[in-house]
Order: sequence, then structure tokens, then C-alpha cells
Amino acid sequence: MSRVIEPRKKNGTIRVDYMARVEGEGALFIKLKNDQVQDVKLKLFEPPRLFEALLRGRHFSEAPDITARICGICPVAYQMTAVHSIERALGITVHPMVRLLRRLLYAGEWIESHVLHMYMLHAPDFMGYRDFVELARDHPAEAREALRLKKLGNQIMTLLGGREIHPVSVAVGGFYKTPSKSELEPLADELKRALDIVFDKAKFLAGFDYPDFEQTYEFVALSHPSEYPLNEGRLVSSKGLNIDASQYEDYFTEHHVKHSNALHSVIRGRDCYQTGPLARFNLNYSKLPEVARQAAEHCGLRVPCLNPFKSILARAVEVVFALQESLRIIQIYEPPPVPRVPFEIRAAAGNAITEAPRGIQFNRYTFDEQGLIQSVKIVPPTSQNQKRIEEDLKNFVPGIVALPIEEITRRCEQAVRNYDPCISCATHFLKVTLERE
Amino acid sequence: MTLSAHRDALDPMLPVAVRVASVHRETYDTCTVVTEPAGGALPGFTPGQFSMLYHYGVGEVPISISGDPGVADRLVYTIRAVGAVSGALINRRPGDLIGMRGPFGASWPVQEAQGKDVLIVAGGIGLAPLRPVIYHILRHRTDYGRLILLYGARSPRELLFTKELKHWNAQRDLQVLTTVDTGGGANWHGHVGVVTTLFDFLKLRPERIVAMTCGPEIMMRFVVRQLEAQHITDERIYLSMELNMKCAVGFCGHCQMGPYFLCKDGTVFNYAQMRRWMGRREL
Amino acid sequence: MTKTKPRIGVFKFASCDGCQLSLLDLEDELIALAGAVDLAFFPEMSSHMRKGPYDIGLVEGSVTTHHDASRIHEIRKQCKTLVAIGACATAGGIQALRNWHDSKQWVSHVYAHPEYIQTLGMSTPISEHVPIDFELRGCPVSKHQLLELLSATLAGRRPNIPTYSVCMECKRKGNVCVAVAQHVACLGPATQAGCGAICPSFGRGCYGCFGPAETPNTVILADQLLREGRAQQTVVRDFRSFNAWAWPYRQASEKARSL
Amino acid sequence: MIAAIRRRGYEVIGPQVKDGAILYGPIQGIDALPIGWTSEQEPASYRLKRRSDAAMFQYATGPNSLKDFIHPSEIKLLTAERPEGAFRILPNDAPSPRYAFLGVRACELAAAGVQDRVLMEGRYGDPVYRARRGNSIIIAVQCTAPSGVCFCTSMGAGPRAESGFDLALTELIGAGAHQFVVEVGTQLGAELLSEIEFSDASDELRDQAREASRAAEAAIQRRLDTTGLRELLRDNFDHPRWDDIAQRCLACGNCTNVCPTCFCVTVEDSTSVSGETAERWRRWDSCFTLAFSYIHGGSVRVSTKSRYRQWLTHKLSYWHDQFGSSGCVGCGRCIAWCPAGIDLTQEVPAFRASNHETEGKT
Ligand SMILES: Cc1cc2nc3c(=O)[nH]c(=O)nc-3n(C[C@H](O)[C@H](O)[C@H](O)COP(=O)(O)OP(=O)(O)OC[C@H]3O[C@@H](n4cnc5c(N)ncnc54)[C@H](O)[C@@H]3O)c2cc1C
Ligand code: SF4
Ligand code: SF4
Ligand code: SF4
Repeated sequence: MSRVIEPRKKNGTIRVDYMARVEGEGALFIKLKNDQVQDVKLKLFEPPRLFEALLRGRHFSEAPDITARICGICPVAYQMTAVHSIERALGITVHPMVRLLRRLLYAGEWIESHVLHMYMLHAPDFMGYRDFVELARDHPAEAREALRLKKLGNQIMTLLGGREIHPVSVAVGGFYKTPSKSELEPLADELKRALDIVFDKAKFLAGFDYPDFEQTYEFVALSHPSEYPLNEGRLVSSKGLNIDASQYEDYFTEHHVKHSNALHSVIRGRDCYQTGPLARFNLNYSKLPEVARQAAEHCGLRVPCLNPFKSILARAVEVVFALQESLRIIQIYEPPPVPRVPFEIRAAAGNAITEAPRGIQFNRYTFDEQGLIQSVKIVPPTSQNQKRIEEDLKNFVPGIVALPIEEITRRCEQAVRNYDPCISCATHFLKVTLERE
Repeated sequence: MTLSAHRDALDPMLPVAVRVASVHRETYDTCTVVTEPAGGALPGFTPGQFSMLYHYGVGEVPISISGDPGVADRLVYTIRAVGAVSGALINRRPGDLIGMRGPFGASWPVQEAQGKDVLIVAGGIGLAPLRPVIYHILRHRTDYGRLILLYGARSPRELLFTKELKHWNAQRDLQVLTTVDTGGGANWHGHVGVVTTLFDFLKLRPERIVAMTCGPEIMMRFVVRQLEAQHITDERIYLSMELNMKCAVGFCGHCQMGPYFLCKDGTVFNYAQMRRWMGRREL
Repeated sequence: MTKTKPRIGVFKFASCDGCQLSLLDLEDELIALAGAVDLAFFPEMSSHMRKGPYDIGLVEGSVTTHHDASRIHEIRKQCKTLVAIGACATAGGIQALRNWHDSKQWVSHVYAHPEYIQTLGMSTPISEHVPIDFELRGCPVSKHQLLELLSATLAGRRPNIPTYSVCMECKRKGNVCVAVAQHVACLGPATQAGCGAICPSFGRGCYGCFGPAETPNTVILADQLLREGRAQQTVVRDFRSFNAWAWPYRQASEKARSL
Repeated sequence: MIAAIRRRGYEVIGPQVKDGAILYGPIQGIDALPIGWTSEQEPASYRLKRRSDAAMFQYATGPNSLKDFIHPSEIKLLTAERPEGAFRILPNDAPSPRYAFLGVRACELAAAGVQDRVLMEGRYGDPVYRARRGNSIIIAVQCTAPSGVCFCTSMGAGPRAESGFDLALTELIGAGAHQFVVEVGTQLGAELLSEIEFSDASDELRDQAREASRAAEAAIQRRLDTTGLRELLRDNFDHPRWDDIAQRCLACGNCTNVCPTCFCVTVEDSTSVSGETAERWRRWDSCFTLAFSYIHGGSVRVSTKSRYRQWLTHKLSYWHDQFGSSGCVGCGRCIAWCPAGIDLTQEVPAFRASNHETEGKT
């Protein structure tokens, strides 16, 4: 709400008490001393909703519906990670067509979430607008296309899950109901059309003025032998990590820091890392379909890309991927014999990692012989990126410290948005506070 | 019936546009809206009929016709603002268009009442559907015997048609008694009490009376009791009922009261028809 | 007739952001909507956050902190019409499950340093704190209903937001009743319409995300489910999800539990 | 036959297995029919069952009926536009669909007859209903497989259809033979029949067809005694049984929605965000909703008791006053599809058992 700026030469505090255009409630606090950054805190004060606790005693079949409510922007990510964990626990293998439909549903969410972030939340930063409505006034054609693209993502989700937010169809073992081939087919024309114009769109984004800012990151993403990762794969990093989901907790740990209602995640013995579109792009470039690689080329995005501001371009490339993947799935889809495979309930534990639009999400579930959940651990992408965001800011601010304070604040916010932080996920909105001593 | 056969062929759910000719404020929450044709002629009506009035984009509600049946090409409505549609309708200005379907429903017994004394008992907005009866009788004065109007409102500021009431009262052959339920206040020198208390001032010839009443259901029940006490037979007592209405042509089912559809079997009924049903809770 | 555009504020409490996201999901109408109203305070969409007063306040989320409990009073003062949107705001949301537990213990279950976390023991709907003018149900709200509410308010009409059961919509849609034909537990008869009967359309029972329908019959439904042989604890959980704290659902779950 | 009808520009609506039930929907050909399927129906329960043969029509009616097509659940009545201040009303003149219904049962024909009296034969006619009904072809199939909820025999509505169809088939499945006996109801029916191969039915086959109907009649066990029903319900307005039912009734409105004679609708006016266009929609309504009886200040029927009472009394009593017949044809849908399993054939006798007349009380 209030943006308190206390300009005092060289020393001072930048505070953004309530950061806009992010999902959830957070604040940013930066303390400067002699143009040096002393402290950066990304505070996530979104009130905690205690999902891990409230899931205990619920039946695992309810987990996809309940965990979806952690986040209205990426409910499918929660549903997917939950069903994969539970299916891994019970040793359930889903029908290949169900697997494809899940990829399609997830691709729908990627399209919706990425376009939302690219055009409605992040692009205004690059273009000097306060919001998408202002952008739409000056660039009506772009805005219309963006909305149409976003809608396409939502249409995919609605078709498969009944609605765009908190779809209802995902079940352990498959879906409650699978569509007929003829129900999916009408999407193909719109997907083809989107793929036809998407290069133009990429050019529009590539034309933005990108700050000259590169960092050395440890990128972490899933990697699958033959696919650009969504639901499955081993967890790999640019520094040689290569593990199965079951080893996640051996390698990653979470710290609870005072200033935040989210938990900070780090790699044991190392430090923070980056997950999300840029990480996936850098680590899985070769798995991208041709059309997506062309799109990358079109907007000048090359591996390795170390400029976090260019994550918006990585998102664009991923939208192209998601469109192409959706089209491919629709073309080869045949309804599975039953929407979900039968299975037996027993006491078990399982975990899984999937690629949410903002990065990897880890889940671990244990449940008893009746299927009642005993414990759950959920590590969403934003909490994993949170420490990395703070690091980026520490390094970014010195380069812009000569600028007027309003401008510093604006750019810091932009830098935070590189990560499309979903604070509802991370548990919780953003205040930027910059303090100079 | 004013509905010609060919209307059947038309879509009874399709309003026609009519133009607001003038709007007169009656009370703080009630206005009389006079409508005129906006292309084509307006249908005629008989006293007691109502129309479905549509306000663009807000909705449609049943409203009784309160004007003079002897005046062609004008349909007059007196509307009390209680909600969205009624509120929007009274805020129309001359020249505006509104939608109209109808008129629908049965008529007050102006034929049967010929040669008889007519007693009208109205409460609140209930005077609106009865005003056409008064106009009709005044136009055909020699066809009827005595005409008595008992009219009650909750308070003086809720009395409708006050100028007309005075004017009517000044006429030799029309007896008008007015009352208010409560208070009255400094400027009220008239009677205070519910409308049935006005019966004390009357000397009726029961065998000659045709009674017509409209107002809140509870009021009508007490009026009926009074009339019965005066030995007026059920068949000579007429009342107008009100329930939710969505179509006014018997398709929507909302206005059912026991075996009746108010919209096509009424809304005017005689008490012989209503006796079994009135006062049943949650009927 | 030139009208000044009504000013709208969108406020967030404990929630998943899904309900306010519904506004941004109105892809076909968003530009028209931004033309018809002034989105004066909508941080999720715009950094141009303007002070009240607002003509319409849309409140998402439930009250779970001391700070939020006082903030809602400020917001109420700022808004001519206050609308609670979504199950969190109208019933406390899924997070209201804590209301049956010791939430301190819950916090310590999730966080290593519970002392850093400030939260109330209860998650409560907006109406428990301030008077509200309208409720939009759902987890999440239906974007069509949200649009209907705004369009109706702009036109000065009553919104077509029925309070009857999901069954009404389900039947209009031509679905086959899943309770009768597949013998699955469905909360549709006791749940308010608005979603378009999504779950039964997907072959599963309604799980009650739109909360109780107009005349509470939840206890009767709970009895019915138990009679059909559904386990008591399962029936308790059936009524304890996104609208668990809504009184008729609470009644049903407590009745089932007490048996 | 299906092809012959389609050639005439009709959409064929026939039975098919979908979502766990046999229900009406558009069909392209004969293989869409529920071949080898039947249903088992009890209060609050409908179960699909496999048969051992390849019968096409050996099932009792499912959840939907002709009503779903000729009295559609949702339809736009008009659009209004407001170009600068004035406004214009545009009727919804989308052409009315032409349906050919296949598999229609006697009770459904009776129900359509009931709806005709409500929506077509009064002072006003509903143009939507009139057009759809007038445009339709009806190919009935004589019911030879009633279910546990059927009681058409009590309501004089079945199981055998004597009129109201263009053609009526009786499906006969014998050892090795799968035959249809056809009755012609109208000239149109005769024309349709002439376009397919058929031969005159032997007397023996005719007898078999009649026998099949007789067997169906005998198989119907459920009864509703209709003597004095009109007065019985009307005069037992305050009977304690209503309170008892209210303890079980969910007031969800399912019974009214599945009932093939229930016709009530609501009308909803809406506007676009910009306010430049407005629409009026008609939707199925139910006397079980609060809004149904809303007048300014509150609803008339607030309790569940009063709403169930309105429904049943309307069906079995007031309907006689209003339309000269019962409003119930004994199809049993409201019994099977009531999630609480409330069964009017069980409730009505309770009123008979202890007649608490309210007559005279006001
Ligand atoms: C035959 C008949 C004649 C009437 N004549 C008049 C008249 O001359 N003057 C007048 O002021 N009022 C009259 N009324 C009452 C008037 O129709 C209601 O006041 C009006 O419908 C309220 O609508 P609203 O949208 O303003 O109010 P809301 O309370 O917002 O009503 C919402 C909806 O409920 C329905 N509804 C609410 N109250 C009633 C009601 N009393 N009767 C029927 N439907 C209702 C309508 O569909 C309305 O749109 C008459 C009612 C009937 C049935
Ligand atoms: S009601 Fe549901 S969708 Fe809406 S904010 Fe709460 S959790 Fe999210
Ligand atoms: S059917 Fe029930 S649970 Fe499903 S979306 Fe609708 S209201 Fe929510
Ligand atoms: S009341 Fe029941 S049995 Fe009678 S016609 Fe309607 S649905 Fe069929």
C-alpha cells in the first residue's frame, strides 16, 4: 500500500510495503550503507494456512483437491505433485493416455500462468506501465492476443478439469473422467493459430530493454531422457546434481527465517539456487521441440542465459513448447479404457517432483493402511527461489544505486518479478524496504 | 377480454416498447407513470388488469393498470419502489422507453355490479388497481347505485391520490372515508385506525352491495370478516391476490395459489373461490 | 447521462488468490470491465494503488491474524458495498479446519520456529467481523457469477445468483445424477448452485465447494449418507472441506461425529 | 429407418448408454442404441444391467424425457439492445429444431399430452414448445420391460401406447428371432414405414406383441390408489405426514427436474458489462426453490414441508382443477432420482390411513 521512501544520500532504506503484481502478499526491505547493500529481505507475510497440518488425517484421495487450494495460480502443479507422490507410494502406473492428458492439463496451466505473468505482471515493468490496462490502452492488438493466448491455456484446463482454477478431474490413478477425442479436437485450430503468431509475440518481448545483469547460478530442474520436463524426470543441476525425487531431502534443506512466513530452501553444503523457466531452459534446451528452439533464436535467447531479467523470454519459449506439446497430444490422443486404474490401499510413503510454472515442486506423503495421511511435506518453487531473489538484489542494487530512489525501488520490484514469485505458494506478498544506514 | 385471437400467435413473452408520457410523484416512494404508444396503438384494458413492465436491463414486474379505462392510448401505472425493478421504473423520465406485455388477468366485476351499490376497500398501493373501477363508475354513474370508498394507509405520507380523494369526496354521490394506521401527526386531522374500523361509520344495504377489496392479504382477511358480519355473501365479495409472477400467461407456475393461477384465473377472485385458500400458511 | 465509474477495490486476506484471479481470467470481458469500472485498488494486477473510498470492495480470504482482524474494519469503512468473494471470505476456507484443533501445535508442525509466525487460533469468515452486503460463493468463485454481480450492480439490477441446490444446475445440464446412478457420495443437494455442476459433469460427487444451499438440509444429507453405509469419519470429512466452518456444514459434520 | 428420418432433416433423438444410464440423446445410427442393456430401478437407485440378448429397447425410462428437448431447460427468449438511450427488443428467432424421437414410452406420451395442455392448449401458447412439439416425429416403442419404480398402470398412462405416435414398435425377442411389430399412428408414420423393408405381421406376431404388453402390465407391482386423491391431498393440508416428509426431503428439486410433466420456469433478465445489450433467459425452475414464491419482503413457502406439499398436491390434486387431469403419469422418475429415496406411492397411503381434514379451517 504505502511505499515509504526515505532518500538519504548513500544510506537509507527502501521499503515496498506491499508489492503489487505478484500473487500473494509480500514486502521487500533493502538496507544500504555507503551505497553498499547491507541487508536484503524478501518478506512474505501472507498469513500461513497450515496445509501440511490440515492434511493430516485426511484421505490421500482428497489431497489433489485440498492441495490445489494452496495456490489459485498453479493448482495443477499441486494436484500433479500430489498424485504422483501417492502413485509412487502405491506403485500405481497410469495408462499412457492418462499420462498424456496430465501433460496436457499441465501445459494448459503453463500457458495460462506464463502469459499472465509475462503480459499482465512483468511486461508493464519493462514498458513503464503500472498495469496491463495501461499497456492495453497503448498496445491494444498485443493485449488482445495475450488475452487470447491466456484464454487458450484456460480452455485446456476447463476442458480437462471443469474450470481453470481448482480443476476437479484429477484423481489418484488417473482422472475422474477423460474427454473423448472429439471433445479435444476443437482446441487444435486455436493451438495452430497461436503457434503461427507466436514468433511475432516473441519479437515484441525481445524488443524490451534488458538490464545488463548476469549472475552465476546453480540452476535446478527436472530432466527427462526424451521430453522437456513437466511431470517426471530426475532432478539435475548445472553443478552436477543428478538425483531421484526420493533423494531430495538428502540434498535439500529448508530454513525458517524470522522475516518470512515461507521457508527458505537451500542445497545442503552449497547455497541457494534457481529453479523455474530459466533453469529449465538452460538445462533442457535440447529437449525443446524445434518450433520452441526457433522461438528462442528469434528472441536471441541462448544457452546458457545468466540474465534473470530474460526469464520472461524463457517463459515465452516455454509457452511455445506448451502449445506445441498440447497440439501433439491432441493429435495422438485416444481415450484410455478406464479413466483411472484401480488400486489397493495400503500404508505407504512416496514422493515426487514436478515442474510447476515457477519451478520445481517437491512433495512427500505418508499414509496409513486406510489411506489416511500421516505426514506431508510440500516445497513449492517460490520458497526455493526466495533466497536466490535476495542474492540477486544484493548484487543488482549496487549497479543502480546512483538512480533516484523511486527508480531503484521500481527496478528492484522488477528484479523480484523475474521469478514470478507466487507468494500464496511460498505460503504467503511483498513489501520492498530499502534501508540506508 | 381485450386479447384478440391473433395475439395468441405472437410470443406472449415478448414485450413491446411503450413511451413514458409523464411521471407524477404520489408519495415519497410511489409514482404514477403514464405511458403512450411508441409506434402502433396501445391495447385497451378492463379495470383490474395488469401489465408486465420491463425496464431495460433491470427486469420485469407485474404492475396493475391504475388509469381510466375510458381513455384510449394511455396506460397508467402507479408504482411503489420496493426493489430494483420498481425503483428503476419510477425513475424513468418523459420520452424514455419501457417494455410492456399485457394487459393480463381478470377484471373487477364492473358488469355484475351494475345496478348495485359498490363498496371499495383499499389498503396502501391496493388503491391503484381499484382506481379504474372508480373511473369507470364515475363515467357510467347512472348504471350503479351508491359508491363508497374506504381507504387506509400506514401513515398520512403514504396516502395515494390525495387530490383525487378530495375531489371524489366532494362529489355528492361518492362517499370517501380515509384512515391511517398509526400516528397521523400534526397535519392529520382524519381518522386513525386500520381500514376495517371505517365500517363503523357505514350503513350498508347488504343485499345491494358488491364489495371489491385490494391490499395486503391480512387486511383483506379482516375486510372479508367485516363484510361477512354484515351478511354480504361470498359471491359478492371480490379481492385481488398477489404472488410472484414471471410470465403472467400461466407457463411459469410461480403464481399458483392452490388450484388457481393468479395470472389467468385472477388476479381478481370472488371470495367463494378464495375462501378455502386464503389464510393458509405457506400455501 | 454520464456516470462516474464506480471505484472498485480488491482486498486479500488468507487465501490462495484464486478468487481474485478469476477477474483476470475474464479474458473476453477484462478490457470492457476496465472500461466500465475503475479498478482503483487491485494490487495483484496493478501497482497503481489508490486510496478509498471505494464503491465496491471485493474481499477475498479469511481472517487469521490480529492485523487482518483490524484491517477488515478499515476496509469496511472505505467501501460502500462490501462483497465477500469465495469460500475463504464467506466461510473461513479450508484453513478453517484449524478451528477444531490447537493451531499452535499446527504451526509448529509446519514451521521450525513457530515463534516467528503470527496467527490467530481461528480462521473466520469476513461476516464474523464486519457486516457484508453480498456473498459470492465458491472455491473459487465462478468468474461468470463475479461478472454477473458486477454487471448487475452497474445496471442497477438484482444479480441472477441463485441460492438453490447444485442439483438444479446439474439437471438443467442434462447430467445423470451420480448419487443415484453411481452411488457415490454427492453434496449437491445441500450445496449452493453456481459452479455449473462441474463435479457431477466429471462423474464425481460434489464436494461442496460452493457451501450450503438456501435452506439447510445438510443434517438430513449426512443422515442419508450414513444410512447408505458411508463411514462416519468419512461423512465428517465430507462436510469438513472448503466450507467446513459454514454453519450448516458444521452442524452436519458435528452430528456425524457425535454418533 | 433412422436414415430415412435423417434424410427428411430431422435430428434423431434416441436412447443410448451414457454416464451410467440409458437416456435420450442425438443418435446417428442403430449401433448407438443400448443394445443388450437394461436398468434396475428402486427408490434413489438406478443401475445399468447387462442382458443376455441383443435387445435394443428392453429397459424402462431413464432420467430424461421428451421434456428435455421440447421444453428445454434453458433458452434465450430475447435480446435487447440500447443504441443511445432508446432500446430495441429482438426476439430469439433461432429456427426451432426438428426432432424425431425414437423409443418413446406410453407414459412419456401421456406426459407430453399433459404438457400440451399446459403450454399449448390454454389461452396462450408457448411458441418455443409449440414449434418443437409441432415439428417432431414420434416413434414409440411399447414398453415390455418396466422397472421397479413404474406405476403407469395406476395412472392410466401405460404400459401400452394407443395413440400420440407416428409409429409404434413392439420389440419381440424370441429364440433366434429379433423382430419388431409396427403400428402406424399417422400418415407421416405410414410414409416413413414405406421407405423401409417390412412385411405384414402375422396374426401370431400380433398376438405376441399384445401378450408382451400384457406381461409388462402384470410386471408392474407398484400401485398408487387414485380414488379421491384430489380431495385427499387438498383436504389434508395440515397432516402431520408433511412434517415427517420434511425430515427426509432435501428440497434439492431433483424430482421436479426429472418429472416429464413439471413445466415451471423462471425468467432471468441480464446485461452485458457495458450495459449495451441485455438478454432474457428462461430456465427450468422448481417449486422447491425459495425464490419460486418470493414476493417483496420474503418467500411464501419457506419451510421444506410447504414446498414438498405444494409439489405433491399440485401434481395429484390441483392439476385436476387446472388442467382436467392428474399431473402424474406414473413414470417413477421422481422415485428413482430422488437422492433421499422419497417415494410418493409410499407417502400418499399415509394420508389415507389417517385423514386429517383441514377443510373449513382457515
Ligand atoms: C398482479 C400484480 C399487480 C401488481 N400491481 C402493482 C402495482 O400496481 N403497483 C406496485 O407498486 N406494485 C404492484 N405489484 C407488486 C410488484 O409487482 C412488486 O412490488 C415488484 O415485483 C417488486 O419488484 P422489484 O424488482 O422492484 O423488487 P424485488 O424485491 O427486488 O423483487 C425481485 C423480484 O421478485 C418478484 N417479486 C417481488 N415482489 C413481488 C410481488 N409483490 N409480486 C410479484 N412478484 C414480485 C419480481 O419478479 C421481482 O423482479 C403487483 C404485483 C402483482 C402480482
Ligand atoms: S475460496 Fe478457494 S479459490 Fe478462493 S481464495 Fe480461498 S482457497 Fe482460493
Ligand atoms: S459440483 Fe460442488 S464441489 Fe464441484 S465445483 Fe460445483 S460446488 Fe464445487
Ligand atoms: S410425479 Fe414422479 S412419477 Fe409422476 S410423472 Fe412426475 S416424475 Fe413421474
